[in-house]
Amino acid sequence: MDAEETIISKEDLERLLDVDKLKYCNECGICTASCAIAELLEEDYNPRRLLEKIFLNPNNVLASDELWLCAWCYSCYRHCPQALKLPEIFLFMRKSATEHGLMQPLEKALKKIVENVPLPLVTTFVCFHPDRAGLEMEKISEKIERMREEYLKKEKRKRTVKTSGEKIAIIGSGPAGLTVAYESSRKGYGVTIFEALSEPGGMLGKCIPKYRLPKHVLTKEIEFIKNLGVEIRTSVKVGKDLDFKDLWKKGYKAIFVGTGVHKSQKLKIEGRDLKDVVHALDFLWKVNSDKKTEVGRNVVVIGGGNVAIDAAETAIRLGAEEVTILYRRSKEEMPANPWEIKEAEHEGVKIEFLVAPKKILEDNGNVYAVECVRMQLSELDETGRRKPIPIVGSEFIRETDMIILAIGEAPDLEFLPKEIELNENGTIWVNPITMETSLRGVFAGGDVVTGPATVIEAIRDGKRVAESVENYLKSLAG
Amino acid sequence: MSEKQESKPQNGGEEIRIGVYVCHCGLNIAGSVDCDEVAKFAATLPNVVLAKDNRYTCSDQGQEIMKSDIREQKLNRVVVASCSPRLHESTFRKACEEAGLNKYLFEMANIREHCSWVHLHDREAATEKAKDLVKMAVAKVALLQPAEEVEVPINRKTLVIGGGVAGIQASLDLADTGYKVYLVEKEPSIGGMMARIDKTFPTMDCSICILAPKMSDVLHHPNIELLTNSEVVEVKGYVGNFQAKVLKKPRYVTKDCSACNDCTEVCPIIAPNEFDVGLDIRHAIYTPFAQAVPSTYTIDMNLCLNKDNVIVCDKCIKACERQAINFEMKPENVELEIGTIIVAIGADVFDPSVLPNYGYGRHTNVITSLEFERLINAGGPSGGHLIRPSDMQVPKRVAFVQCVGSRTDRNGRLYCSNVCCMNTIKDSLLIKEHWPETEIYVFYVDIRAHGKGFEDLYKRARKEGVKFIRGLPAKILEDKKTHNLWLIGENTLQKELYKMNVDMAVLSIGLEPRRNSEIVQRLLTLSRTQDGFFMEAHPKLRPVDAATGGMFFAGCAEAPKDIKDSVTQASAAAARAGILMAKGKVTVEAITPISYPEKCKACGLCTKVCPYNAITLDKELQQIKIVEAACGGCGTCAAECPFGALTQSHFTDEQILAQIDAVTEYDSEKKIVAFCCNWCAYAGADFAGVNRMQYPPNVRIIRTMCSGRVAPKFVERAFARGASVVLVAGCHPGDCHYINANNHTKDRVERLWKKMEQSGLDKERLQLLWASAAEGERFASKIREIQTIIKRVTPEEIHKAKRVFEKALEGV
Amino acid sequence: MVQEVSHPFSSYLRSAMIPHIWCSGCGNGIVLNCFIHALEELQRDLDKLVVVSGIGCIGRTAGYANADSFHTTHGRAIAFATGVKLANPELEVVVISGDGDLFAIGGNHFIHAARRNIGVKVICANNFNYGMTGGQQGPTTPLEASTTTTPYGNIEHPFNLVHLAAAAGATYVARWTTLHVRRLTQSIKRMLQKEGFCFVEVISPCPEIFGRRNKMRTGLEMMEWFRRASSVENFSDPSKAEITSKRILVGEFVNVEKVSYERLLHEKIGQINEKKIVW
Amino acid sequence: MPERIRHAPLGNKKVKQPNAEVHIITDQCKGCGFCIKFCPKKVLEESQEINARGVHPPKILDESKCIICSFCTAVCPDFAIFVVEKPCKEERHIKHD
Repeated sequence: MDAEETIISKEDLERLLDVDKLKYCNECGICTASCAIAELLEEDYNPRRLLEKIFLNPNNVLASDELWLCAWCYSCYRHCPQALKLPEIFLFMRKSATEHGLMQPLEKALKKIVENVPLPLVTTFVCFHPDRAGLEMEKISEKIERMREEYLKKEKRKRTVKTSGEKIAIIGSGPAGLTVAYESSRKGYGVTIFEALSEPGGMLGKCIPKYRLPKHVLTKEIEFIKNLGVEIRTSVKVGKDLDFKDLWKKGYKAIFVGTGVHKSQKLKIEGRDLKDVVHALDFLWKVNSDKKTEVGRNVVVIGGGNVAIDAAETAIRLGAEEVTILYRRSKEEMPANPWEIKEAEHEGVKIEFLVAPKKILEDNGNVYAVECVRMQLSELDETGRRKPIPIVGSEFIRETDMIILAIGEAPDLEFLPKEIELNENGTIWVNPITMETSLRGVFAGGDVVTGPATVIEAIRDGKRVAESVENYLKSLAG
Repeated sequence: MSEKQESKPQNGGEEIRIGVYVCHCGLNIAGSVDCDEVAKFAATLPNVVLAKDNRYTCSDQGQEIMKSDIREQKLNRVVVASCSPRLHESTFRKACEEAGLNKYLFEMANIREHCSWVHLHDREAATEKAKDLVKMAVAKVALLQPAEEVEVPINRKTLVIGGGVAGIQASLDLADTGYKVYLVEKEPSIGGMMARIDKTFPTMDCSICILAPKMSDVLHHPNIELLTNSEVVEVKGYVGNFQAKVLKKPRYVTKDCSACNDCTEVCPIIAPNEFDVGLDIRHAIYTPFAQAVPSTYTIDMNLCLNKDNVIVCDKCIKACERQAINFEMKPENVELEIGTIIVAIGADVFDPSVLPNYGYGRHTNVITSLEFERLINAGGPSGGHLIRPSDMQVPKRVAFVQCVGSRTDRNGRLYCSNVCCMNTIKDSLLIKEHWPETEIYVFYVDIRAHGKGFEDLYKRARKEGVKFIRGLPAKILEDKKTHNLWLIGENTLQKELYKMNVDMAVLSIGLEPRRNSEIVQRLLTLSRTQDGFFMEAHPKLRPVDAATGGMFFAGCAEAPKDIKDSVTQASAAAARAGILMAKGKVTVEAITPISYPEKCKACGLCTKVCPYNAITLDKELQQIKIVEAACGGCGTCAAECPFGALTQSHFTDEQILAQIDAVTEYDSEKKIVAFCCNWCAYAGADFAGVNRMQYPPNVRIIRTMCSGRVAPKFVERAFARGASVVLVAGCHPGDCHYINANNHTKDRVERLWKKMEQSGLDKERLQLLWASAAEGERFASKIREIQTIIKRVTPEEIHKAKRVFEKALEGV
Repeated sequence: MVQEVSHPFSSYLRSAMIPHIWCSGCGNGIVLNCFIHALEELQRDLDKLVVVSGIGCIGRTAGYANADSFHTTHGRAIAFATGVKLANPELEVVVISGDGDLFAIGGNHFIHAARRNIGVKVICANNFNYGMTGGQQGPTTPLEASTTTTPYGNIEHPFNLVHLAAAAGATYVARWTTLHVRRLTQSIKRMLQKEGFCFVEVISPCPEIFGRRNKMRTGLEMMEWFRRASSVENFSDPSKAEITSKRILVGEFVNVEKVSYERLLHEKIGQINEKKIVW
Repeated sequence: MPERIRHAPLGNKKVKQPNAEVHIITDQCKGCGFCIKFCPKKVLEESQEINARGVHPPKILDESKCIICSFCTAVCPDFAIFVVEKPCKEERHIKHD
């Protein structure tokens, strides 16, 4: 487009830059280095460069497909020394582009996603979010399917896959596992996914609410992977039904562990075992598996991560009259993505900061209230966040009839052989470059390595693993 | 307004002849104020016999014009409308004196910081405001009285707080000049941060080798009294006449100690040595480092077993041949009489364990630059062998990460810490010197090599093969088995992601204000800038003076700086303190209270509010007595007196009321009458000007020394004259430059609020603001915020307030 | 299990007499311990040492120390010691006795020995009452303290022993509690190296007899009181060193040099024998 | 010095640490508890056993913590406890707690 033509006014831009402190950017590159998309699409996407372009001439950026490649994981914001909210700057630009009908760049971006990002359908829904710029998702998903067909046809023509015959076992069918399967099977390896649940998809199916990811989208994606020749064996729990030794014996040359985080952490307060106190993951799972789920009228969600937000929004959609999130630190420290918080607040979820539960009060086994205490923030701790300390004497009682606990999830790794080393927080330690665990031939990725994170980060891990597995198998072959 | 009003003879029949000078200040003022018009307007004001505008009133030429006008035109009052009186009042006062006019017959109108600079884009409004400011000054100056200043003798002794290189240099300079110096250091030894560093940049001198002789000079200088293990706990008095209390904590080892180390060898208690940042150990009886001054050992009572007066373990006592160990030592309170104070408390280093991505504290081989200094130092825990903590091996690949805790808005500091770039370059060369094969990577955002010889050193490092990579790592990951590290980031010049494998990573940590600077600030009633360092009186013209008279800054207390700058500043501070003391006396500004005994009812209220106990009540004579030398000049007594029996010289009720009347003469319903204390709020408004923070032009500032001077009747008068909003602004509670005088401000404003509420007035129309000298933005945004209040104040409201407060219109 | 290694002080004690008869929590054992410790550090020859004691619990010290010793009649320890010292000034004569023995019935002997500056070293274990005879009020019982003879609280002003000793002319005066074992040992050492009359007061717990009447049932509780109340100040004014429940001032009070009585006496005898002095 | 210490001391330093042997003459003890209470390193604790004199003598809780200050020896009224230093075979690496 014409560079002279001004679409974004100087005032708009200044407001944007000032609000988000763009003037403080030193171009240290930390945003790019922590961005999953910048790794998946290194040639095409670099948030730092994009930001710089906006700074220099925002109008030029509107015509760029780069604008549509941010996956909303907020990893850049979390790492940025100036706490710049890049995704929100990009959203502002996307909206401007949509308003002016500049859709050509989006087409280009989708093409790049289809060609380079595994699970393009799912990621477009839960990560790239063209809907937030006011676009219709159904049309876009049709477009993606068409593009993928074309692309595969073209690719088939280009190269003939040489089947090496080696087999890879994948434990867990979440986004990380599906990515490894997708990539490895395209490289010509035999892939089997072992899934403990009856449905494949991991967190995608289990916990991401349907209003974020419609079921048919996930089904399509999984069908597609199956069509690539991947075998998915559901209801098989490694550690119970078979173990690592069996896998080696069956001829699998490499194993990928992508079991995610499913163990809800326990809240150490009185009353946590009451029947109206549920864990967020269980709650979301129940809702997602179409079981009839009753919610209270006045629901309290405890926690501050994305899961807490999802649970709160789901509760509202199920008809709860009042949903309040209690978080023990302030908005600054909240691990949920700022945009998700904004959306939840928009949907009517109330968030109370600097409040921690002390005791759940019951009446005949029914929850009727939670005793809370107000917190204040003291100095920074090792997580870089300010530590909350209770304010003595600030206890108060908040009435509620249902409590959803979302205070963090941890992996359940009892099935692993002893040789695999873990980190202090219970996740699997891997070589950050090769994603190999301390046991040769065993790789890991996704939440089971990083702790609770986003879909795109799991996919990034999966892609890294697929490459490492290939290198590893080649080295085995000599 | 255009008609010349008739001059009325005042002040005992003397004819008032005012000269007004409107300064262009180049384009600084003239750029947004029509100075010519202001001068023309000034000429129409009562008693003004002459009004001129000129380019630079403060220039020699400008001053000469003023002087000859005073002589030839027989001016007996002068107004200069230019910059802040905090900058040039003394210049013009001196010019007046030289022309034979008493300097207290001069007044300034601040049309630069408070007008042209903050209303850059509204020439018309800025000009109107400038006129008002001149009118206020003219109204005040007509009522000014000549005054003589009291001279007070000065103590020719200096207290230097902090025994780092800055404190050492300042002490030596003053002591060599011939003044007595008390050097107070809270650690057992002087030396500070410089004693811990291995080499200094850019010359690569051995740090302790050049510092140790200075430390020893301090110890042996006949004019220096060294107080280590000591802390200043109280400072009273005023410039030239401070009284300080120093708490000298016991060492439990007497001066007989010969530093033979026999005691340390037998001491069974070990703990990490703070001097070596915990990389080495020390005993409960110890000396922090070999060259410590004084060399006398110290027993750390937090560690020693002999608590509560009971000697449990007597190993050191038995080992000490010279019987220098004395557990009966008690803390001592030392009282000092001093004339000047030099603050050289230095800086702290940033603690990077709050940055989870860098894994400091979790990954063994991630160390800070300070830890590196101790590792590479021959006197350090590894004897100068650069080893990595995990396996004691010499690392082959070392990464330096710059800007850790600096230039960040999150978990760190916004400013550049000034020394880290060069420090890293120096460190990289030190490695290259001993282990030339080592691969060194420096991850940076900008290399700031601005000083003399710095660029050469940078080039040398590049020549030696140190690799500089632009782009900071987003995270540092550790290999569990080898404890090697991966640095993951973007090379922002190549626009490529890197994954660098190294043996050790050094985090180049920034400098922070001392964690106890708040205490020091309160103790000495200083100001701090937003970054937390102490604020100088003027960044260009008085860079080492504190705003409080008789106090000076040296070294990192004022801002992060390297050794050379610290030493330079220390010598400057010593010179400034020396100048003050050489005069032998200080003049106390003639702003002390004036009493009218005939009105005094001997109620004693003034004695209660005086922060200096300078007013006493003689119950028998039913009279008050004012001790002028003890008076700090806040004027809170004058504000408190319900009978008008007290007023403050140079800030009399009449003068302030005249200013209020001048502001409210017309368009009062659109204006804000603001009372600002000289030290914080007025200076904060100046700061807003210097930084060109724009705010609406309808505020008129009346300067008082302290917000405690603002009597309720001033506020009432402003409302009675139809002012829309009144703002009272002072220092933050606890930061008052007159101990606690601003507590009374709060009480008075609260009383007024109550009265307004009871009378059905909108109490929001009286605003109270606490703003420090550094909080220009706070001041500016307050003025912006007040606009919404003004919008909702109806003419009826204004009228109602006029009625409620009409009593205040009576003459005084 | 480890009995083959013997206690380092066992050679200073008469093994047949040990264990001693003092109660659990009594401070007398600590006084003896510190005394022996000082002897050991000074490497003193036990054959040149005479321990003299009077009547009272602490009087048994004379029997426990493996040196030549006298267990004398009530109050007369200093009188016997004077005799020994004058007869053979080469001997180190140490009186270890109680507050009742030394300052009630023996008060006169004490002040005159101090006045004369006879080279006898006196260690007084002060337990504030007559412990052996059942806990009667004595010359050091603090005001308001409860004893068997003052069940409603003592109304007699007690002696301030360090003030008394200093006023009477002792060349070395110190006071410690049994908690201050290190400083006590050092004080005894210093005393043993001095020439004239020296006095060390040791505040000693008597939990069974004195403590239990004054809300301190065990030795530990009394030691805790010492820890709480004591403050160390060397060379402070002994006249201000009264003991109260709130404050026990400890430290060295006097350390001066003065020629001893026995030296002057023997010089005088020598001069007479050499006929330098004639009537 | 105001920095917070985050690194353990380097392991290259060896420090002579006392190697104590605490001897308790059990039957001589009268159970006053002074040694247990006043031990600065809390090496001792009261035992459950009853000795010949009918009291609970002290027993060793953690001999390695003993630094041989010998305060127990000095404060024992009954000459029932003493400490000797074992010949030190090797210098121990320092540990930072």
